[in-house]
Amino acid sequence: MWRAIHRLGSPAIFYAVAGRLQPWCWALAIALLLAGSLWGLVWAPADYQQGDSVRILYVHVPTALLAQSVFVLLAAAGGVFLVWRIKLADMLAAAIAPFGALMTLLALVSGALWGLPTWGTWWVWDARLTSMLIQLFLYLGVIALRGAYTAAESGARASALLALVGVVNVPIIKFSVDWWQTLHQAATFSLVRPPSMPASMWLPLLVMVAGFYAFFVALALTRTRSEILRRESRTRWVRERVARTTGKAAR
Amino acid sequence: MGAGDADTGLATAWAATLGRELRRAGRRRGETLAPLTFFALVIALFPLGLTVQPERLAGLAPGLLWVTALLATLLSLEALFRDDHADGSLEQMLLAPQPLAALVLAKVLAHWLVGGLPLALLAPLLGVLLALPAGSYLPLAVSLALGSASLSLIGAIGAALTVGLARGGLLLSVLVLPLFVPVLIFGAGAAQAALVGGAFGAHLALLGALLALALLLAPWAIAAALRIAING
Amino acid sequence: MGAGDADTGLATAWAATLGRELRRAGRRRGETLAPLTFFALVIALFPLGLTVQPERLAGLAPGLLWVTALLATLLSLEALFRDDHADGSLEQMLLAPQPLAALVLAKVLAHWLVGGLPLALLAPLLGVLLALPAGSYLPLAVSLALGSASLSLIGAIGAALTVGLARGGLLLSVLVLPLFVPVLIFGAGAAQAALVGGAFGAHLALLGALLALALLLAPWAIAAALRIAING
Amino acid sequence: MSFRLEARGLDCERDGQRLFAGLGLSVADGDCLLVSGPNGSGKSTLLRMLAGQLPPQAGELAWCGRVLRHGARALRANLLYMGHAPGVAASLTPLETLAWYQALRGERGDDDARLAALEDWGLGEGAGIPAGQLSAGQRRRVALARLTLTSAPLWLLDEPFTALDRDAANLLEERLSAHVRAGGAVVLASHHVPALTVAMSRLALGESPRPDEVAV
Amino acid sequence: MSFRLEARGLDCERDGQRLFAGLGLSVADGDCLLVSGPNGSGKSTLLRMLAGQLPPQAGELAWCGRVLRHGARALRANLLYMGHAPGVAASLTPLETLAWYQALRGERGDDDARLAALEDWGLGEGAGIPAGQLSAGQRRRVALARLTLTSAPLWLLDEPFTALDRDAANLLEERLSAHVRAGGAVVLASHHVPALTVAMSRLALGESPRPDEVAV
Ligand code: HEM
Ligand SMILES: Nc1ncnc2c1ncn2[C@@H]1O[C@H](COP(=O)(O)OP(=O)(O)OP(=O)(O)O)[C@@H](O)[C@H]1O
Ligand SMILES: Nc1ncnc2c1ncn2[C@@H]1O[C@H](COP(=O)(O)OP(=O)(O)OP(=O)(O)O)[C@@H](O)[C@H]1O
Ligand SMILES: [Mg+2]
Ligand SMILES: [Mg+2]
Repeated sequence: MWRAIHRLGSPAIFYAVAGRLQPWCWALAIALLLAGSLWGLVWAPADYQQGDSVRILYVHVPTALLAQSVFVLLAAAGGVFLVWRIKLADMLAAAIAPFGALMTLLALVSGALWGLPTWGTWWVWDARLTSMLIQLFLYLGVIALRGAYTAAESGARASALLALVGVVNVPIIKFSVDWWQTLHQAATFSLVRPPSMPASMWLPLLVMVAGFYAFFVALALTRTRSEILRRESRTRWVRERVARTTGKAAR
Repeated sequence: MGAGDADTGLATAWAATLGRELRRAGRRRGETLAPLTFFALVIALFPLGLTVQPERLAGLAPGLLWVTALLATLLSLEALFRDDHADGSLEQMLLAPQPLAALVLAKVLAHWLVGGLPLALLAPLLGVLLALPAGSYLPLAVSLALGSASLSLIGAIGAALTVGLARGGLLLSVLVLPLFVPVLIFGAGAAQAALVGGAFGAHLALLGALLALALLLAPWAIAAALRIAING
Repeated sequence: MGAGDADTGLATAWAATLGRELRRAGRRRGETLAPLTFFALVIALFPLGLTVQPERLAGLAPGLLWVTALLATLLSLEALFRDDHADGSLEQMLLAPQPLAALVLAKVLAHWLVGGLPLALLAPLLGVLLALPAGSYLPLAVSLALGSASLSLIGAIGAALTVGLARGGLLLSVLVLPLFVPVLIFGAGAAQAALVGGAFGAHLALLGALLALALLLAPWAIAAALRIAING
Repeated sequence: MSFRLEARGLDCERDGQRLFAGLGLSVADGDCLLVSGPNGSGKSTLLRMLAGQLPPQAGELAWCGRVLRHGARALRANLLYMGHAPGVAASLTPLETLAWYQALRGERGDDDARLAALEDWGLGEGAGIPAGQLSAGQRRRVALARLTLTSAPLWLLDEPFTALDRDAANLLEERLSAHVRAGGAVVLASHHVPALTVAMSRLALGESPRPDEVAV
Repeated sequence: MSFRLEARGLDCERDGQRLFAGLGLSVADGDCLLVSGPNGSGKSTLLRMLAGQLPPQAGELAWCGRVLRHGARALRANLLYMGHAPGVAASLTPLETLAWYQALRGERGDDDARLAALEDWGLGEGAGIPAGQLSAGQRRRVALARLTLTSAPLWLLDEPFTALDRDAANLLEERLSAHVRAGGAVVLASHHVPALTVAMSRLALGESPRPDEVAV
């Protein structure tokens, strides 16, 4: 098990494995997203109270969940990089941070768009919304800190440390609805309770969530691979690989 | 090898200095965006600290936005001359055969272009978060654009005076905050007037007059301050 | 000439570091007093920018005081490691045969003693300006004293991460302001609760818990950040 | 007491440029090593690595045979490192600066000894004024006064002759020789070849094609 | 064209300590003056005064016979001053830095000439990367490349040999000689006595009891 992890930690091996996984992930992501969109946006019923605006749910919830998961992954990768100095972890972190920021932004925007018809305002300063906004700034900080250092290695370590410190915000987002009485909806999915939505709504939602996660995995694989190529461009295995593919093309 | 003329090529030097500043700002995008992020962050802090109802927030919005924009400008001022001083470039600029006031103006212009102007453009967006009505967006942005230019000019005097000092940042605040007060009063006044549907033209005209005055006087003051501070 | 033991004299080193910081702060009194002046000045700006009636000002006072105290702390953080880094003393501290986390804690303690603590004592005075009723002075001061200690600890992480960077000041704000939010919420919450006559004990307990957590974790994070940043 | 700092297979790459690879060296009591090389060849980088400040991309350091995890305290307790910046705070007086450096090593010391050290380096008058008001060379002398006071046996000095006048440079050369003779060790990065009265090995960076075999 | 910078009766006191009093000197085309003296004797202070940066407590400067009010432009148009800090911004590339320095004198110049100057100083490869990633000596070389490009006839250099390796120091000595031979003038503060092929006068601060009479 330990050896397997270390083997995967080698960029060359990860590059090859990810290359094989990547098309499957993309295919799965596209299939799930298509199915989920059709189901959620076309076939699922409109809400009796909210009308068609409820369909924002199918974008809002997956992006909100991803925004948090990506940060946790970012912090985990940071920890691995700082402790064991596995470069691959940092390449992964560099590859996924902008995507996490984008998801956070999308969750905020979709939430705001949804807020206008349901709460009558774009924005309120409730705990969940605020902690989500903070999350966006944490992402921006992690990204900016990496770029601010001239030495790439130091920038990577600094942003890993910040991700580790900033991860405390994730539980705050998660539990904000329980700790403070707020406007925002409490969790729908739980391991111990049945969902509080009708199945015709939460089933397509589940498909959308799965689709977004598959999309994330596919994108992470692809971006990490290109990050590997960029950073390892001078190592032997990359040069050999490039020689092989260009040789093939020449033939 | 000639003892050349003193005042040739001011245009070249001016354009090169402006270009240099913009290039430096572009090179460290993270740091250039920091005033904007700071602006947005502090605006997010106020509702958390104040715990007021949304409808009352709108009434406070122009003042909060203005005070925060002022603080963001203040913070970004500290770096205006600091690096140049540390690496010796500032000394070289003082020794250039060009009017120092002109060169300094190029630096301040660059500061406003990457700081104050984007701040003014961002303000309406944050206004949304503070439940500001749409009608007051334009006056808010215009007042901030005009006002932040004055703030950059005035603030640069303070930045120049404190450039050689460690912990200059805070001393700088203390020096320039009182000078910022007139700009704040007219600027926030314009935005507030627009909010309650009043006439904001007079406030904006006053802001413009302040800017003209600052443009006339500040460059000389900055130049003089730099010549003093360099021997700190 | 012996290859000596590794962990002798931590107490000596710790006390000397604390003493050194306090002495440095005392030597430049102007700069040490600057956070207080900033605090007072910005509090004076708000009534100008906000244009609200005095009786409504009192309701805003705890929030304004807290946000401003937070900003004052933020501003003073930048200098925490900057000079030591520039003149090479920081590098020497990293090379000392002592646990870096402990030495760093001495620096943060000094920062709080000359910054956060006086701020907490000054706050009730400024509360008078904002028409705050007398009953809420004590909870305000206590919440600020507890809270600013957490702010110093958390902020020092950001200061360490940005120490080698030019224009670190603003980036620092962007990094640490999000982390300040929980402290602000509970701190301002305590002061606000006291104002409306509610129970503020729970809030203060939470602030204390935050401080304990920060005391446990922050020194390690600061030390790690410094070791990274020194190679900037 | 005898000691030995070893570096094995150090690799250093900065911004895609290989500065050195597979560099090994060993410094023990009574050794003096001069690191030389053209500008940008990696002298400062190597000294920072030896001090445990900069983690090498590959390779390891060992102190008295025990491999060190980054910057371990066993090494630091025996080390005096002086970089390009002298480490003299502008708002403190030379006496206060020296006292702090002693305390960092857990030593109390006393002001008389510190004053004597400063006088030794020609700074008797400046001992009580903030170092910000000293000239470049005077500040460097304050830092060098640590050499007189410290009990650390291994000295890593990065261009210590910067800004020194002839007298101070002579004094420094004398002190280095005396330290090595008394069983200490010195690693020195400098463009100036000091005139020492003890044997001095040389490590030239950026010139020799294979620096691997260099050892003291 | 001929020129002459004169200083008459310069007094300098810092923190109650008299560094020099009634100091007079004169530098004209074809002159080279080495300012030497122990640490803290006032070399840097004197150079800053000659550049018009630091107003003297007493005395005056004259350029080509005309007395200068502090830092007047007639002097600055003909001056290249280089202090302890090299004046190379960390976030700009050497090429950009040089272009700015040319523009400050109102000259456009072109990148080919700048690249040639950098190559001259052994920095061909580093020309396009931010200077923050260069070593101490490399940054100093960027500053020195200004000497190749500038048209200013009077150079004031404060310890220009700092951090330079042997090659660069030789090159600098060569350049200084050539400049003086071509009718320029150089004032140099340094602890290192450069090997020039032209006549060099010396001004020793802090040693001779009456430095008033020194003149070139
Ligand atoms: C800008 C405003 C908003 C933000 C930042 C936001 C944020 C979030 C976050 C972070 C989650 C994930 C919760 C978790 O991890 O368990 C979430 C879920 C959800 N949000 Fe929002 N939200 C916003 C507005 C809204 C609005 C206006 C509505 C509808 C009235 C809404 C309804 C929901 C629902 C139904 C869920 C799913 C709850 C669950 O299954 O856990 N949100 N939101
Ligand atoms: N900023 C300052 N404030 C007060 N006094 C100063 C300041 N800078 C230098 N001095 C004093 O002026 C004197 C001369 O300093 P200066 O830097 O000119 O010496 P220097 O000859 O260049 O020495 P070095 O060889 O060390 O560079 C010193 O004794 C110093 O104490
Ligand atoms: N912070 C940094 N980031 C990236 N690269 C750096 C950094 N500092 C130095 N370098 C690179 O590392 C190489 C070695 O630098 P180093 O400072 O070790 O040289 P040096 O031998 O001490 O030179 P000098 O004689 O000029 O002091 C240089 O080529 C430089 O470009
Ligand atoms: Mg070096
Ligand atoms: Mg000097």
